[in-house]
Amino acid sequence: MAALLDVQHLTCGHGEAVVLQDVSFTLPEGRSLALLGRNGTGKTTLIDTLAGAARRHAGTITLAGQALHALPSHRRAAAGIGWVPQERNIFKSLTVHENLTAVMRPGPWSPERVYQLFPRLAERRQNLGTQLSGGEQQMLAFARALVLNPKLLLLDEPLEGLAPIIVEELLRAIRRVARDEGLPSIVVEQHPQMVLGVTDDAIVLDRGSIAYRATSEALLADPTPLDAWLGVGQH
Amino acid sequence: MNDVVLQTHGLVKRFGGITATNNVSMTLRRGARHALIGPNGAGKTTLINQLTGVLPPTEGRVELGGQDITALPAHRRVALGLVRTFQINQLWPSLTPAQSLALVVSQRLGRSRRWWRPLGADDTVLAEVATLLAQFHLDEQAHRATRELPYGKRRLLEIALAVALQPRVLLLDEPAAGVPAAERGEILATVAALPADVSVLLIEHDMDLVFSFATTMTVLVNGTVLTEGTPEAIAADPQVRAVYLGDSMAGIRPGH
Amino acid sequence: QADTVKIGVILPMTGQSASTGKQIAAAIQLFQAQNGKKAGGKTVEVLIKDDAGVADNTRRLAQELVVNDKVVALAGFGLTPLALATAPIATQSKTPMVVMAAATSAITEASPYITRTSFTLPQAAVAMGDWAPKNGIKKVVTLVTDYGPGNDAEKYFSDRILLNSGQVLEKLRTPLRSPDFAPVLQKVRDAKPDALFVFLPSGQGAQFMKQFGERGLDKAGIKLIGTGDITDDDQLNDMGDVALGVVTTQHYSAAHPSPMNKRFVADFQAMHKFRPNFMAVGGWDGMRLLYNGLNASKGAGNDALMAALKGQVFESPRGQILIDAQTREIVQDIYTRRVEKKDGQLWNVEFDVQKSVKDPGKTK
Amino acid sequence: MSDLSARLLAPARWKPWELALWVLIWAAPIALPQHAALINDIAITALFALSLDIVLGYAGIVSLGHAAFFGVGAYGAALFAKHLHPDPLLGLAVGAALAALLGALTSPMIVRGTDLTRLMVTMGVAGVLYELANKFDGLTGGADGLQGVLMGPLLGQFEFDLGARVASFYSLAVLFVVFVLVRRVLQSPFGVSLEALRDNRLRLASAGMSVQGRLAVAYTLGAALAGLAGALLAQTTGFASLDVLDFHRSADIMLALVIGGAGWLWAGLAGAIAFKVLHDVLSAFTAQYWTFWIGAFLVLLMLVGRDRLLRPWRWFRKGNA
Amino acid sequence: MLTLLFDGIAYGMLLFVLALGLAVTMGLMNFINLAHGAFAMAGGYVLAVLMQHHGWPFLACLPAAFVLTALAGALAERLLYRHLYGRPHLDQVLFSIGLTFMAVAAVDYAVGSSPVTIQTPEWLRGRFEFGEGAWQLGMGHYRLFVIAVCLVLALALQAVLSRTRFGSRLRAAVDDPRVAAGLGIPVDRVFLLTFAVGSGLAGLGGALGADLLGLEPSFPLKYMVYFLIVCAVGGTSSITGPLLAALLLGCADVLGKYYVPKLGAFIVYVLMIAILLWRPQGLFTREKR
Ligand SMILES: Nc1ncnc2c1ncn2[C@@H]1O[C@H](COP(=O)(O)OP(=O)(O)OP(=O)(O)O)[C@@H](O)[C@H]1O
Ligand SMILES: Nc1ncnc2c1ncn2[C@@H]1O[C@H](COP(=O)(O)OP(=O)(O)OP(=O)(O)O)[C@@H](O)[C@H]1O
Ligand SMILES: [Mg+2]
Ligand SMILES: [Mg+2]
Repeated sequence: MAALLDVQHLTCGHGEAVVLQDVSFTLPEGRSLALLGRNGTGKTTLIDTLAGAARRHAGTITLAGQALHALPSHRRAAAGIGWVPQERNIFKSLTVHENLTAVMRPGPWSPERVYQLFPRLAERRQNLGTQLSGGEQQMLAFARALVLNPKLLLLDEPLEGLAPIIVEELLRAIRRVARDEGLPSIVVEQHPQMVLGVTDDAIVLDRGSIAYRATSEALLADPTPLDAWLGVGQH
Repeated sequence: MNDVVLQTHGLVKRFGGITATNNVSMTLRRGARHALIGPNGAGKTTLINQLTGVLPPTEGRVELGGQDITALPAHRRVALGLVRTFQINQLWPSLTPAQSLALVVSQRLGRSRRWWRPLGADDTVLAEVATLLAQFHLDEQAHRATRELPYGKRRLLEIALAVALQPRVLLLDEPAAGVPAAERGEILATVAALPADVSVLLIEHDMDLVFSFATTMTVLVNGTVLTEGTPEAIAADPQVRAVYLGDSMAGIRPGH
Repeated sequence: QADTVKIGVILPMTGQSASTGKQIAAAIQLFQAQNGKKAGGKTVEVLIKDDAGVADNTRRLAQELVVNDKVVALAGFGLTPLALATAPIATQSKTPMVVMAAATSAITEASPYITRTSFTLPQAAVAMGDWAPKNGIKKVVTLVTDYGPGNDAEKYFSDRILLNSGQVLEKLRTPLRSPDFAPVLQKVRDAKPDALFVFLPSGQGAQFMKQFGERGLDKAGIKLIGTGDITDDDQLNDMGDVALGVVTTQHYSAAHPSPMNKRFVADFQAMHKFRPNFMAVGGWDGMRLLYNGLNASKGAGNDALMAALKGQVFESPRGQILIDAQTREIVQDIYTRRVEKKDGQLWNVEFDVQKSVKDPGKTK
Repeated sequence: MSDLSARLLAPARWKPWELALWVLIWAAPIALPQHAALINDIAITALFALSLDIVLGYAGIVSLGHAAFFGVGAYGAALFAKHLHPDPLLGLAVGAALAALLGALTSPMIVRGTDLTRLMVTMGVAGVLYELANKFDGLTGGADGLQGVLMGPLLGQFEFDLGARVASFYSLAVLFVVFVLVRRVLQSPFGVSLEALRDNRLRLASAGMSVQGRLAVAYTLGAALAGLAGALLAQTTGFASLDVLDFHRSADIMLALVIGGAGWLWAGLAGAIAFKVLHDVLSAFTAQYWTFWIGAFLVLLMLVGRDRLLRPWRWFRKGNA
Repeated sequence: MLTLLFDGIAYGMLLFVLALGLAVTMGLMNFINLAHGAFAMAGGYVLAVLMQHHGWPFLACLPAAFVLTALAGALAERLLYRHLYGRPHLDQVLFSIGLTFMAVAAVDYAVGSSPVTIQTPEWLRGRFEFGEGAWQLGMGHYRLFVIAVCLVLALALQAVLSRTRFGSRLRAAVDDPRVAAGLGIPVDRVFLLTFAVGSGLAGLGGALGADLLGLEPSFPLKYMVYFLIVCAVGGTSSITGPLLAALLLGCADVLGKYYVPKLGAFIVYVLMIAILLWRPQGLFTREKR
């Protein structure tokens, strides 16, 4: 199977500071990836580098055969990256609807279609971004990435601050989008159990490099290796 | 019923066509450990904003200790013991934690309008600040500008500032938001250690935390109170499961 | 050194009145180029300072010039308030002060050490108040800028008109910083006078003329008259044909037909590439006055110089002038002029004169 | 705990460089008597800038109409001297009191709205005062300025001299007293709460302090000090004109303050010195176009950043703070 | 009376076009550009120089004024302004004041400080007159022309901003440039274009207004206050806000000077303060829901 995303020897960080050192992985067509790791290990940095919002020092990023690392940030959306930043970053002076239309690109996902996915947003379509509740903003960020009609979704802690029932709904949506639409995701999460169920592979980051890889299935069946890397319960 | 400290009567808040709070009447008792849960956009933050005077309600009244405070400006409610924390940190980035706490403690003691004696020259204030810094593990960072603190410490300071006001009623809006799982317990532990007669209202989406903390729960849906009860009753309520909890309670045993 | 004397000149070189400063500075430069730097046996050094038209700057600069630079005389002063603010310093330090531009009548009364080589608005306004009724203008409206000189112009012109049994229909004032003349002009139009008498600080004239034409006031048969500030030689050429035929009274026109003036204008234009106006002549004569005074006082300052300034009579590009020994005020001829086109350029062509006009502000 | 106290009191202690600077400042009129008028001018500007610093730098209220208070102080002191009593110190108090009154009266106008609104409202108030002073020319002398203000001797002893020596000592003394006072106030809980106000108003209210109340007090205090500066100007020059209320005065003082780095106690002094000296040097060198260079300086300052350009000594402050 | 109203409208329209660019940079880009008047002045001088020294016809000079100032704006954005996006408002104010000072002094140096007069073409000099007495309406051709041009501009701009998504992309880029770029919005280009168009509009306004407002080096400082009043009173969230505010200001100014000339500039200030106290966000800002 051809690789959708190919990352080779990537070194990246913020400004002069290097956060990740020599990271390589590939994401085959049609498979989703869980990105796990403790606080501050560089998950967000990796996602941001893929989206062009953090600094790449060395290495290559290839998306569906196209050299992504050579493109400026705003061209990567056209190349097929759909990004949900960790802090949601809803455009505060735009309405919900404008948040979608400002960035949308032609393709199967129209604003109308994401409204069907999140009826709550449809009700709030004329509200300003900042007038949404925390959870609604999270939904909007996800919807906004969808209307880019990307080839790959980058989801940075998409479940934070959501009601349990919405969490379930969103997880189902991620799975459905991946299976039915063939739109895979890279999902960052602090709670592995939730996300392993909707992804195919998993990577654990630690101290600026990849510490552990496995299939999600295997980890779900036997989570003991995670304890070492995520260290839940310590402190 | 003199153990009711905070009470709302038919509170309504409309934003244009949206009714964010719809006829909410609820009570908070002295020493309560009360949780407010509900789906995203249910109106929890909006409710807190009305209780604390950040937003004026469209209709209805808020009473604190029997006194109608609906029209009182935010800072006057604080003087009456109604204190909150914010979902997103609201701190003074250029002050140090020690200065921030000293200022807040002077305020509580009614000395914040003093314009002649320096902030650090008041022994009563200093003693209290020292205690608070120790209690919230902020000793080491006490004299660094708040903007330079790590996130977790800033979150602790947010709560310390509220505690420094010695509230009678403390409203916590997602205090654990953005705090790593490992440190969430610590935050809740400090809150649990408050004097027994302080009433606490907690908003949180982390069900582990909510169920280990609360003795009473109110469920808000679409701006309306759906139900109220003990954690056991709420966890078992099929309606609450349908609109909020989903299947997530499968692994959680409420109560302690 | 003992063999130099310094003259402190304070002018607005920046800000709204910068053109005043520029004209006077240019004239001073010309004067020294023509007459050398010696007077009363000493080298004359001119120190030019910019007060940007702000009164406390003027005052502080004057103070410094007197105390630190030990100037024998102060000169310049673009606007009335600037001169008034400095008056106490002249008195206190007994330093003669030559006003080269500001034109409110009362200035010379503010200190016994002040004299003037420009003009006073009453001089010009009264002349117009005499000329107009004789020439078929019975009903007038006045329009002046609302500050000292404007008030002088309004008062002396209207009094004179009434004396000559004319009629003042309305007295209009515009703020010093007025962006649009449309409303006042409309008011003039509605009042239907025979003529509109105008005083505006030089600089606003061009714009005013244009709007005057545009609003069709000339076609409605309203004549435009005023003091010479509105047809300032500095800008006259930019005003275009609306200015043609405007009658004004003033003490100086660059078109004054004396040989001395012809040479003055030619030299000035050769040196500076622009036409001198009444400000320039005030500056030039001011220097002449000081040079003569220093020659008489043998380079001494203070009371000796002041005494030497009083009562001087000499030929200026504008005609003969006298410094009244009693009032220290200038006495000069006031001309009535009409704007005409000669060789493709606009000029204020003189056609009538009142000889030796004293300041009417002092004679009452 | 004594350590805690010491750390909290650290900013209240006079640093050696502060004392050294004051010694230098006091030495200035003695060492440079020929520049006494300029020193007087700088001291007044510094006081004016300091008053704006409280409003803008500490309370965070953008004001383009601070000249209103300066002007009221100036006219107040001048008229008081002309019609009631020539004593300078009395006049000073009158000027400051009138300005404070105006500040208190207008403070409700600046507690609401955005930066732009405040900018415009403050400017509007100054504009209205300007027009009023212009209209009531019977009292103020209108555009020609208020003449004939004769000041009595300072403390009954020292006549204001033409060389401005008495004036410069007088203004410096007032500046010094105000500086010490403000310095002290800024260390108090009230002063720290002003800093907190600028940082985060929501938190200030949530800690039980009235945002509006504090804004109003800070604004009034700033107004009073601006009135003091205005009164000094009127007294030391024996003159007041519309210019004290003019827009450019508000704008200039803001430039001076920001050059000095608003929100810092020495900003007013540093800015006033920099601005005035820059002005004097530049206009001596190119009288007509000095504004070009001050403009270029501002542009550069903003592009490069004030800290790197102007306050090298701040680089070392991190270490001992 | 009607004539006055007409004059007020013409004056207001002119203020509107002059302030429009400022409203755009301020409202959409959240940048307070006090050097805006300098671009307007540049437009005026382009017109003057082209007409007087190169004999261009008036109508050809207007687009030239737009294009040249837009280019100047683009250049300034690239070299200078972009470094100040996202900085505190105070910094922006001082920076742009500095630029204004430089522009004023530079123009003074280059062409002298005396006002420049524009000779409008013959066909714009006349005047229509209707009616009699108090209801007489006199319309200067030039003012009529100004009104027409400004109206067309306002409508065109309104259409561009509401029909296209350029407006929302611009605001997104201002809100969060990093994320906007990550979501495919070419932030740099959007800013550049906006700034250039804003400056160009100022230039066009300056060229149109040179005749009515007078053109001299101190133009930017003299009218800055008026531009700011228009933006503050109208609010900057829409185009109609500044338009109505400018019309209000123009009419109040003209009528005020006619009927109560003693109060002069007083009226404008008092009106502004009153409005801002009543609606601190501006008269025509949609109330935030
Ligand atoms: N803008 C920045 N500038 C400098 N350093 C940064 C910046 N953002 C993050 N860092 C540093 O980079 C490291 C990795 O941060 P990153 O946000 O990628 O971690 P993360 O794994 O996403 O953590 P979290 O679980 O808290 O989201 C951290 O040490 C952090 O302090
Ligand atoms: N200023 C506002 N204008 C319009 N609608 C608003 C405003 N603030 C909140 N709302 C709406 O009111 C509803 C309640 O919002 P609120 O923030 O109280 O929810 P919440 O219960 O705190 O949700 P979450 O758990 O996601 O934080 C939301 O649907 C939101 O869109
Ligand atoms: Mg992260
Ligand atoms: Mg919430």
